[in-house]
Amino acid sequence: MGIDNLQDNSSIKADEMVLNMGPQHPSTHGVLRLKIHTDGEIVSKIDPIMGYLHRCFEKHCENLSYEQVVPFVDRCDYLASMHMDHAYSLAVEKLLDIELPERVEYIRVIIAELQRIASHLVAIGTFGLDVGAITPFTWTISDRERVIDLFEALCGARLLYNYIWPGGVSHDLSPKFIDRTIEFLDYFDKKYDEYNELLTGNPIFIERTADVGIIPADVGVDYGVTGPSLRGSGVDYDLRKTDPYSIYEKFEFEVPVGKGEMGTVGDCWDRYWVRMLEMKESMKIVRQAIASIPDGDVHAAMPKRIRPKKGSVYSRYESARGDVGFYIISNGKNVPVRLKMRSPAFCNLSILSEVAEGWMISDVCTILGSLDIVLGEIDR
Amino acid sequence: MSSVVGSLNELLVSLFSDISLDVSFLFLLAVIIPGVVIFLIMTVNAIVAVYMERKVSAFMQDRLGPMEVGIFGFKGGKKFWGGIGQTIADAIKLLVKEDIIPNDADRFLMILAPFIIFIGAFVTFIGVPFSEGLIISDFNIGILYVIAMSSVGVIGIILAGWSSNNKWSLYGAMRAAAQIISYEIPIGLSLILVVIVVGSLEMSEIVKWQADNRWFIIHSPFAMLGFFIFFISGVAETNRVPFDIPEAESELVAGWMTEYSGFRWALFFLSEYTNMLIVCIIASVVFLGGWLSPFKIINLPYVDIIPDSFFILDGFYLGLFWLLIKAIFLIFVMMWFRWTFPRLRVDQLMYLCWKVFIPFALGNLVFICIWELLF
Amino acid sequence: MQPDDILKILQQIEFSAPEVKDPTLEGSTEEAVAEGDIVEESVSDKVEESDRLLFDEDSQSIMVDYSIWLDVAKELKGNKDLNFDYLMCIASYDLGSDRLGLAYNLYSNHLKHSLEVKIEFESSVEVPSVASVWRTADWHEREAYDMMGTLFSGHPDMRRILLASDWEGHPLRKDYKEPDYYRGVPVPKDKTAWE
Amino acid sequence: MADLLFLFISILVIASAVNVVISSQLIYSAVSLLFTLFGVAGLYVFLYADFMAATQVIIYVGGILVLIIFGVMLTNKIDTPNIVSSSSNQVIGFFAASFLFLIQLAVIVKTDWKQGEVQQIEGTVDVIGSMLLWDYFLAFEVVSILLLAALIGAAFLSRRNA
Repeated sequence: MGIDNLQDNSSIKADEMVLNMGPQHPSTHGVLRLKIHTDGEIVSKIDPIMGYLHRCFEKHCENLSYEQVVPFVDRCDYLASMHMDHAYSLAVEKLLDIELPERVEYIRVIIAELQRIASHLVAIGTFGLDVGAITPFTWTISDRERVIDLFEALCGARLLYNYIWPGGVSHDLSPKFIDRTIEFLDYFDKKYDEYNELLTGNPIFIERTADVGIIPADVGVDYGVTGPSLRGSGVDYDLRKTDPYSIYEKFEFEVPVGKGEMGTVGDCWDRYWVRMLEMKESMKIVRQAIASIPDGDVHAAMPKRIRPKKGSVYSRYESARGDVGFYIISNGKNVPVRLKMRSPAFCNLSILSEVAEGWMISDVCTILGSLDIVLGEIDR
Repeated sequence: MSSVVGSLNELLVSLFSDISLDVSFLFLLAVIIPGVVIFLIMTVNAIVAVYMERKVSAFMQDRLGPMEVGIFGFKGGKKFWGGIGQTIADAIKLLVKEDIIPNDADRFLMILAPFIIFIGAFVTFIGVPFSEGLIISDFNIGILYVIAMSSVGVIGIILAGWSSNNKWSLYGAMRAAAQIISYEIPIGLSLILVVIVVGSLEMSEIVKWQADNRWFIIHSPFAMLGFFIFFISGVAETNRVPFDIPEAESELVAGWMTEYSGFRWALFFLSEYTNMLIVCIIASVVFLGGWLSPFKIINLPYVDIIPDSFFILDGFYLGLFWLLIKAIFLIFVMMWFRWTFPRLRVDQLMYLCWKVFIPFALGNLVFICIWELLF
Repeated sequence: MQPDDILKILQQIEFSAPEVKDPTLEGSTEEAVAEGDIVEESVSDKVEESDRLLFDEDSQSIMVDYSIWLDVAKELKGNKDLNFDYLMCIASYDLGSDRLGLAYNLYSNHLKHSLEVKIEFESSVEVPSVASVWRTADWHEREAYDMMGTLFSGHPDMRRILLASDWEGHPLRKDYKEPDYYRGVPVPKDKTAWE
Repeated sequence: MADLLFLFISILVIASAVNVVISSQLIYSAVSLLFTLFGVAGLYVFLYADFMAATQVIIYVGGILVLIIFGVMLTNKIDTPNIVSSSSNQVIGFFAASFLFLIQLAVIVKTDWKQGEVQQIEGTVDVIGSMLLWDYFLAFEVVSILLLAALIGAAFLSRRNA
């Protein structure tokens, strides 16, 4: 982090210039600092420096009981809090080895997919902003607002929900939730086409994103890139399919992968397009789940106190940004000994310097936008 | 002399003929009054254009835009006119805002730069017509003058970016300089088309030719292509989306304006919107018939589709109206661009200019000569 | 593939791995020889050869001695039957009494199986970095060093990653004491204000 | 009135030209040059050479001066605001310059200045145009070819792989 001298002249070549992009910069998506060595407009070296949002999440967890960790998990990926809750709950449930009622699983899937839509909307909007298109951002944000309204009706919170708990969810669905969700899906189906008209097919947008920042599949895997960013490179790796958790094997959906329709496989446009297609798939899943949701008590499996056995567990979850992992070591008490979170955006960001070097400053913004990072999760 | 300075001078001389005032003093008055008027036009234009920009963007983004600050009884609510006083409030805020000059900046140049840009825009206005005879000074080098003066602003931009002592500003300045200098070439080349056909650089002559024949945009396919090249290059010349790489909010924060605040920044803002207006007026005058009414796009000597009585729509005041309508429409198109397009990258921008526009503009030049010889 | 099967495959190979240090054997690279020598010098008296690869029943994971970890890692990625091309996570943990642990979670995109590898060692020991095998390890090892203070040998760019570069101590150690001052600013310890 | 204006412009031209020479910072010299060139354009207007004035602004202000400022800003380290110019050989320079100055002064003094009638010319564009394309056509074309050659040469030299 930041204390190393801000302008390090010793390592600069004569025609090089060091730019500090961030911590306050419109397109670093939070308080990320990129130390960029440039030769004119061309970027020759990027050194991401993070930690400005570091809150000692893992240290906190070592002092809190399993239930108390949930709100902290929320705050990691603040754009997809439900996914974080869900991922953490899955890990604790795996540690406790408990079965959940059907209804809870259905609710969780519905919520998670709605959250994926909301998160991808922000990703797409800010990506548009990064390449200079302002209007898509306002559109996506206003549509995300509808999802957030749904969540507000569900649990009262708009950003940090604290809704999915180990062993269940905090409340049952409100009666009107299902109707409102269907209403939203119908609305969003139409809106989706408008996005394609505004941004996807725009020649300037394609010019800016196609063939830019190509992540080859093997390099992506080597760096641990996951989620839409990896699928954009054509790797068919989605935990909902490859290692199904919850009840995802019950639903029919595709895993969209980048095909290089506008340029090379794995370019920024592919990553963008994979996110667009994933929203479509998420809508499909939500419709299926809503059609077949059973009745039941959502609190049935909720443990009174969480006291797992001694041991450790590693659980994985496909969040909007990729592969969230929780490694929990328990010593039999109600406080974890060690809780390590594998942050997808952390790994996704690590490939930035590999991919963006040799491109222009504008492309760095594009590539960073296409990786869709959330700093709360990177710094934890 | 059919210009404002000239007629104003005559008017003043005749008014004050009984009081023995120095003639040169009157001439000075005749120069200063239009200057004040230009400044007022620039200010009003910026205020109206900003309000328009906000409402247009709000319309395109499914929102309302400013709705709270009202004047003259228009206020808030769900009415379209809500927030009509917003830009005035913003202007006042800008003027009373603290003015910051960074410690290591070059003070003198940093203060000088906004004025160079402003004066560039201001002086250009002298050659810009608003209606028949409503031009501060109708030079016989009209178009050339406008091109010349609009190229002054770039020096202010470079100085602003450099003197801020900020790397982002410097990048913005370099990009701006490269961009504006490059796009001056297609602009000049497409304006030469009309000069070749009309045989004069004078604004009033150009419009007179269009009144006698037809709007220049439908003179030939090449003229139409020339119009598009001119207009798109004009968008680039005014640093607006999709060519706003010198500001490039998501890349360079605010480009060469990053370190400016308050009054100085307001000057930049004023100049930007003034340049927009100038480009749009020039495009209307040169290609879209200037102050001619749109009912008379083609002047066919033998066929009278529209009765002559319709042509009372032309005239001094209506001419002003038509010209402003055309210019405002073009400004709207610029705003439309801004709120729908992403931004080009700097190399793509240069590619567009040097490898697309300039060859086409040069080709145009050749073909329009052939066209003139043939028809 | 189950972890114990993987262990069997590994044991077959790994038992031949110490023989690689025999310079007469063909196909052994100089690097491997050097690596093997170090292994022999430092470990041979402490760890029995058979103890270098163990199966941990509780967590269904493989315990690897740090001295052979780099070779094991290369094998895990390179072996066609294992093909662990994706390192999901490196979790460091504190075992108390100056012992640390690292848990590597691996996954194979082609063969669709996963594995957990654990290394436990004294805190003064330098664990070989696997950043050359999986690039993911680069930042994860930096994080482990930053938060837990595990030392890595052969890492390309070992700096702190999340904390300030002049921070003292490694916060995730169980015996970590918060400093009273950081750069002259008192660290708030009175928890009544926010608890 | 016109005399006052002329005086003002002349003083502006001379003062800024002096500043171009004596300013220690290159960037200030370049900025002063802006005023000099603008003032010269103004003087052209006084001579009813409006076409020349506009061309002066386009070429010198919009083109060459921008290039100079660009060059000044890029020659030294990019982020140091003070690019200082120093002068060497001041004594020799002083004598050489004064010598030249004296010669020029002598020429100015010795010339028999004649004042003609003030002519009102409507515009110079037509005259210049027809002169270029009729009377001095060969010279015009030769200059064009020379400039084209220079342009191609510059483009060739600035290519990286040349």
